[in-house]
Amino acid sequence: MILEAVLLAAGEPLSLERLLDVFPESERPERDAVRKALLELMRDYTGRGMELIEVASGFRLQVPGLYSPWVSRLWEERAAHYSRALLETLALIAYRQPITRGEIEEVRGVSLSSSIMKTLQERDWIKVIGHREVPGRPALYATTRAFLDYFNLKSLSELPPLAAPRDLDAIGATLEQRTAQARPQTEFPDV
Amino acid sequence: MILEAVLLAAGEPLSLERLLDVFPESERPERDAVRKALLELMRDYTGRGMELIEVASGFRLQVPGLYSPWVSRLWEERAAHYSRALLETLALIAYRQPITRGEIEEVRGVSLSSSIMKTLQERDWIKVIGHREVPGRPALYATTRAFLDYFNLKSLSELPPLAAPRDLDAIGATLEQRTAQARPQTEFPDV
Amino acid sequence: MNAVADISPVAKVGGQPWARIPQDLYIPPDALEVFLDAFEGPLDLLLYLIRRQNINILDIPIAEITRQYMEYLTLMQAMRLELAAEYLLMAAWLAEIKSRLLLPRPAQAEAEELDPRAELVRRLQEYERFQQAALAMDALPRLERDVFTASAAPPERQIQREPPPVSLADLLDALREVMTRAELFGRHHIQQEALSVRERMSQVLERLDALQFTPFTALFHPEEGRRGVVVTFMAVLELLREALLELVQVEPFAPIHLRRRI
Repeated sequence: MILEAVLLAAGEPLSLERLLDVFPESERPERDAVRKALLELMRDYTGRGMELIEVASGFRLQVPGLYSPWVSRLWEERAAHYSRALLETLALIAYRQPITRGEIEEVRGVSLSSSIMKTLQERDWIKVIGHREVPGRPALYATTRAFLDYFNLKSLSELPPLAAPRDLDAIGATLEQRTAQARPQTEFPDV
Repeated sequence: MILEAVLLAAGEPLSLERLLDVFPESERPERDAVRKALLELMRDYTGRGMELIEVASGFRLQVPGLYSPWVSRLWEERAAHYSRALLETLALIAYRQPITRGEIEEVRGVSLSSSIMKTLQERDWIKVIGHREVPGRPALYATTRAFLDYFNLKSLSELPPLAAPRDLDAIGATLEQRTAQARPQTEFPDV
Repeated sequence: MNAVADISPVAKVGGQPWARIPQDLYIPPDALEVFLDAFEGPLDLLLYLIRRQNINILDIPIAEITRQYMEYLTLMQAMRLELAAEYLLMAAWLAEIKSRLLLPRPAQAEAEELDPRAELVRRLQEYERFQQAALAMDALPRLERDVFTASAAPPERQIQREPPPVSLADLLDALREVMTRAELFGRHHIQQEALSVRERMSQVLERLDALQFTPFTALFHPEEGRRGVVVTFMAVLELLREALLELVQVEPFAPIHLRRRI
């Protein structure tokens, strides 16, 4: 119950360390005991108006998605809808980190507006983690813990899998093959 | 459960009207039904990490005062380090007491911020024991019993002797050694 | 790979989602701008054109796609939309691929040279992967949209500030520093003094009252022994020297009284 109270009062994910720290040293339970109690809480909440989940920065009590139709009606404002440009940029940073702005532009085929990078940084979803040692020393971007928390993820490995890439040679070979097959009918098949 | 979810997500008191509003008109329950459900929730929470109470602006979930000792520790400021200026000031007061602020400033060669003296007084390590009879009647500071207790000293004479700065290095080394030997189990002896 | 699948509406016109553009390319003029705005650049536009025809990227009909692409560009220009340089660059690239495919290739070059479409296909596929990833990410349960942090009002907060720990070594360290500095600048000469005397000075001062006199003898504690008495005596002398004490003796051999100087 102490854990429940503390998690509710915190209103943010709490790491196991922070949960342990709420106990005075003399009464501090074992890590494993706390972990076990959390697992029990997780089970207890089945079918309730809240659930306990583990995200990147720790344990969080949250209202399950099941209730979002009602909860959303609480606020006039609809949850922020993010543009495709922003989501694509975020996806590139998430899957390809660390990545430079130039590399994002290269894949998307368009220049990247500064406002997107600014929004992502303001939301604390991405951060500069270094610079690539090439002329101009472009900043290298990576996602943050807050990004994982926001998307209900424990780690990057929980991101939906990315479709398998095909390398240029394979593409070339397939193209040749298809063109060869297509040739008997038309002289310039697609061209 | 919807009520619970909505109250948890809101994080603020919700009036009966707002609670009713989360239901689409076609499915909106009766006021009395909602009121009854809230009363049931109140009962359900007995002994839990949260309680449902009615305040002026509606119904609010809150963490019972019972848990305040643990919850408060969440926001406890992590022990930072005292500034060099503060430690120097404390050292001067310990070794040169009774001493005025002006005298501390003279030795340190810089003016002394009031916050340092305030911090030291709040910590109950120093106190004003009189005033020097010179114009302005500056306060004379001395260390307290609590200061001695904190540093495990029976009296000031147990402080390492004040010697030429060169010798202080040697004393420091010995002291560190001794402290390390005395408390092999703790990593950061606080004496 | 079936690229068509479920594509999200590319634009909304009058509240109606436009999943695809009418085949004859007729678009209400006021909607065109909205529609074109929906493209995230030339790759996106190309992918749209490919999907619209239900073609596999690998079967990309360069001539036809190039023609359609140019039509859009013309439309955009007719609308006086400012065309991003990337669109024109892509147009040039498409034209180049087309011409290379039309040219007969020498037999020996064929082995080394990749299909001219390969790089375009690679880029289209690469972009498509991340388009899909963005969609998948958008579908993840998201805080503030799908799930909400559960919170309850915290109880009355007792703000506790744990003061930082200090070690004696820290203190000595600080002293060493300040002394070294003082010596360096010759500001102040710190003379050596028995600490016990300074401590006793504090104790004596505390003990004394500013209004009432305290008997001199009351300051001495025989149980402290000879050494203690000497320390107290030295402390009193030092306090007198620093003019912190007032010493009164009414007549010779009468009891000595002390009081703090006001």
